[in-house]
Amino acid sequence: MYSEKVMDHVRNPRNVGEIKDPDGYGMVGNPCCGDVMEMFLKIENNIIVDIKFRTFGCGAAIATSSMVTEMIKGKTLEEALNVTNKQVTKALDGLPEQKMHCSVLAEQGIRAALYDYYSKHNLPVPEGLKQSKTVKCAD
Amino acid sequence: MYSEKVMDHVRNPRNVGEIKDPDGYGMVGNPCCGDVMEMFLKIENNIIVDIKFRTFGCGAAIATSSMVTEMIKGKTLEEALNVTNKQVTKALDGLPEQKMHCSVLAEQGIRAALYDYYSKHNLPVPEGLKQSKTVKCAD
Amino acid sequence: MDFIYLDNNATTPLNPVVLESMLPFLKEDYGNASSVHELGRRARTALEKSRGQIADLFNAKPEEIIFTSCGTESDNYAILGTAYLPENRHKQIITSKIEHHAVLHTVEFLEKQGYPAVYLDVDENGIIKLDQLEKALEKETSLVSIMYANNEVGSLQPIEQIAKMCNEKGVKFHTDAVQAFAKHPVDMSKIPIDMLSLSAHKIYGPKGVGAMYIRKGVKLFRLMHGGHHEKNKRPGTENVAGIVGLATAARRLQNNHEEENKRLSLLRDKLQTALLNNIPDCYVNGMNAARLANTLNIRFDYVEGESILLHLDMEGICASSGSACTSDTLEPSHVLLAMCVPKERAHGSIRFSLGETNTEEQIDKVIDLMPTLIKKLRSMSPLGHKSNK
Amino acid sequence: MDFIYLDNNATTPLNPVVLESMLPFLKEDYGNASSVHELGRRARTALEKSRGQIADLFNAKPEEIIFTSCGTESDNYAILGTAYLPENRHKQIITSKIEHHAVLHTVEFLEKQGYPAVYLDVDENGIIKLDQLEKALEKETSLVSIMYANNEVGSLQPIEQIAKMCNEKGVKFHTDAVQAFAKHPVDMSKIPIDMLSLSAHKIYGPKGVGAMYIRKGVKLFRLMHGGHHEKNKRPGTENVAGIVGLATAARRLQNNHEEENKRLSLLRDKLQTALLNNIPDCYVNGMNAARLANTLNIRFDYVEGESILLHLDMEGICASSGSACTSDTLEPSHVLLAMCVPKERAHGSIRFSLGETNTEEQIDKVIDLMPTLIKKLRSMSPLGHKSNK
Ligand SMILES: Cc1ncc(COP(=O)(O)O)c(C=O)c1O
Ligand SMILES: Cc1ncc(COP(=O)(O)O)c(C=O)c1O
Repeated sequence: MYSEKVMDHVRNPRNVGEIKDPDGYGMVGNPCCGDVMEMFLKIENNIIVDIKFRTFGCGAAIATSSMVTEMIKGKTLEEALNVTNKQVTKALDGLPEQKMHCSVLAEQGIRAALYDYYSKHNLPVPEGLKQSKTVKCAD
Repeated sequence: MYSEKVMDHVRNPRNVGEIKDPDGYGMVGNPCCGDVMEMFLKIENNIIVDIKFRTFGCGAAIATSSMVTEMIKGKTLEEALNVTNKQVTKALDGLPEQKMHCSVLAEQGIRAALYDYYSKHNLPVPEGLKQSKTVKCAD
Repeated sequence: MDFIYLDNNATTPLNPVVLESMLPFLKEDYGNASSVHELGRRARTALEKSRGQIADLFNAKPEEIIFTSCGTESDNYAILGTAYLPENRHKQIITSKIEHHAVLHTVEFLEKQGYPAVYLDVDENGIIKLDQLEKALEKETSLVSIMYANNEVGSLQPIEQIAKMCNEKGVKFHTDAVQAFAKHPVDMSKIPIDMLSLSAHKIYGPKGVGAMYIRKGVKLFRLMHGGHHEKNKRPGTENVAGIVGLATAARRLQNNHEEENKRLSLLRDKLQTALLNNIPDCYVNGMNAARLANTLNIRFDYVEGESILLHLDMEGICASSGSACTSDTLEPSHVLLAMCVPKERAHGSIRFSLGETNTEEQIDKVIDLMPTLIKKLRSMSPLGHKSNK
Repeated sequence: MDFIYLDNNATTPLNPVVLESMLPFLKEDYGNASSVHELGRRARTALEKSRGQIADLFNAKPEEIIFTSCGTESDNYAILGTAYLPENRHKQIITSKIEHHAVLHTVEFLEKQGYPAVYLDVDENGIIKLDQLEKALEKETSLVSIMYANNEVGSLQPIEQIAKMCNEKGVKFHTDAVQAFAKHPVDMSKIPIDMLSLSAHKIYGPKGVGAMYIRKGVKLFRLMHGGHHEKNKRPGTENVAGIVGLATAARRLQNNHEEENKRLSLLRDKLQTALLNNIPDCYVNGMNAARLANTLNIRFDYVEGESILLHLDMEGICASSGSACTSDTLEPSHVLLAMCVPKERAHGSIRFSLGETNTEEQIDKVIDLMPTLIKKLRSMSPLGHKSNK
């Protein structure tokens, strides 16, 4: 079902944890769907110098979160904004069809954290960036 | 599918062949149905002293014909008339359901040959005995 | 790697004795059971012997057993075959909310075709509510289909009572006994079940073969058309090796079911107690139900099921998650939701289903491992602890 | 006893190499292909590899192959699945008079449900008449189902032409290729077949597993409901061992089909010539048809087929009769009747169907035996000779 790369990230997720006083923070997903992701960014001189994530989610959620943090660590904010879920999936050697929605979450998490950074620092928010929200479970 | 007894009669059919100038002769069945049987009787003092059959038919047809000749050889005509297809089937340790119709042919063959005997010798034909006929194939 | 296989409700290892019984029919006795020659007769003999053996286990007649390709086909045939009878067109069908998809999706399909359908609720232990059934039966009904034992939580339904309620109303009763067959023997001379589905691969038999009990006199509209196989009820060249394997597996298990159920429930209870004691915020789904001896469905707050599974997998431990993780939906298990487990908790549920290959050492290893594993995953989770942003 | 097995169109021996390929999945790799753990992934990998292998043989895409439980199920799914689509309700279906019952009875069933059905005639060689098809296609038609090769006489139908005729009219075309698969390769990129049925046990694979080719974009109404297996088209836990066996068997045979077809047709022709030369009043059914290399259907006047079979059986020779001898009717083979063989002669027909286990010595033994056997049976027969009463 999962590629070797995915399983490697599930086994050893990179950059897992939290950053105290992050410069950017985002939380996306919905616990009812079994998918919540938190993204913590440390930003210096327009560069993502540190990044951490936490996730409540399946193997695909863990692997895409982990992979996306690897892909944008050390990158400029603009570069980070250009990372798509497709690129993340490709870097993982693909995901099963029914797990493709998980890869969207990683992209959304990054964008939510960047939105947080731009708006907290009173910077102009790039077009298309919106504040993302986790939905509460309403059973 | 077939019992050991049936297979034994198929392998070694008893009383197969014909009797020249038989005292009673019957032919029943229908070649279109893959089932034709001839029965030859030699009768002395109301007793079936010899009996032969020929058959164009399946394993069940062969076995029931063979078995019925064994059962009535040496019997009186009244005894022979009382032999039913059920008894023949039972003596063969049963037949597959879809082959039960074949056992009817053996009984009919005997009865046709007996009818022939009674009528040829101007004897009163026992009740229920009718002349049986083979049907020609009309495709 | 030596696996610790705790996913026996998904499928079981083929027992070596069962395989042994199949091999002649995968080797020298390869005939088609419809052929008249010796090789055909050998196949036929084996087929009918197997049928008799299964019938005996139910105290039923051989002609009441037909062989199918799996539990799903049996379920479909029972339900569609009853509903499509001209006299049953558009009559109500009753089932439960916790059926396997083979039943649930079939009834949902019929509902779309215009058949009124009732999906009975279950209580928090996964047992259907008989008073609801009673009430639903007031409307003219062609079929009630209630599973014998649930595959996810193991809850055993009050089949005898259901059967009798249906029988009194003259309503046909089908039970999907795929998980219970040979583990909970059924005497058909005592319980008025009309149809029962079973599958070989849940009882240490091969995949791709199932069977149905169809009580004498119960009519079914054909699902498939073709040769005159299986009393004219199921066409297709019979899977002789598979059927022999099914019969061997069924006899083996049923003959030994009391002992094995006892052994399994001891192991299962040991696992259950240890996990409940050693891991905070963890709960057994269907804790107080009469349950299959081998099944433990347990939920761990703040973590997601599949991620637990994958981490167990890295240790060679095979289990399954309560959620339908291979389906296209994001919905958690319909069974757990019907038991009123909140959605986010349903997502954190794991099913351990034990089987004859499991040993106490294996269970001890799982007991050892789980607390650390859950702790690790919880530390990765945004839920359940306040993060200091 | 060493058998001389000449009933390969009924079913084939499981090839040892095929069995070998199945064994891992009957032993240590027993996982359910839907499970996320390692054992599940191994099953999934094997399953998808098999799918790809079968697809390759057709020059098709893996997602165009689904696995079923047998040829009969594939036939039913193709026909019912097409006919039941809302847009196809009560549209005409075209098939032939010589189809296997899995097709014929399915179409007859639909006819009873109000679907106009056309059963194309065949000539005396068992080949359908294309001008009749042309004409039938003038009426609005949802599906044409014509078999690739006939199982009783071996006649090969002009599939490519049929496919193109249907395609031009926008009518779906299904072919039952159970007897031809892997013996007569089909390139789906060249021939517009929409659906194709196949079965493992006719190509030295296991019983109880089949497959279907369904061209991308071709829709089918579901035959069964349940889990999301097989691209949501066929529910039920996959028979992994069986599917692996099917793929192995198919590859083996197709890779070697030219050589093996040649070998078989030499043997078959030797048998045919010898019987025709040595036995009076005997005729080959479908003598001048393009035929499967392995099939000889031959009739002997004045004797009944089953009695020949039973006598062959006593010598360890396994063959089959043209007539549907296990059915409840007295009707001889519908195929021979469609070929205008007179009824009583149809009853005297025997099918020898050769296979990879047959040797020239075996054929010689049959050639030796048959004349005496037929003579014996003819001497017992009331037909064909004047008796002196
Ligand atoms: C031409 C043809 N179609 C369909 C079938 C049915 O296949 P199965 O026995 O796998 O259901 C057979 C053989 O039985 C066949 O020869
Ligand atoms: C309760 C229940 N019913 C039906 C099925 C379907 O059985 P099969 O996989 O043999 O089609 C299963 C298992 O998959 C099951 O657990």
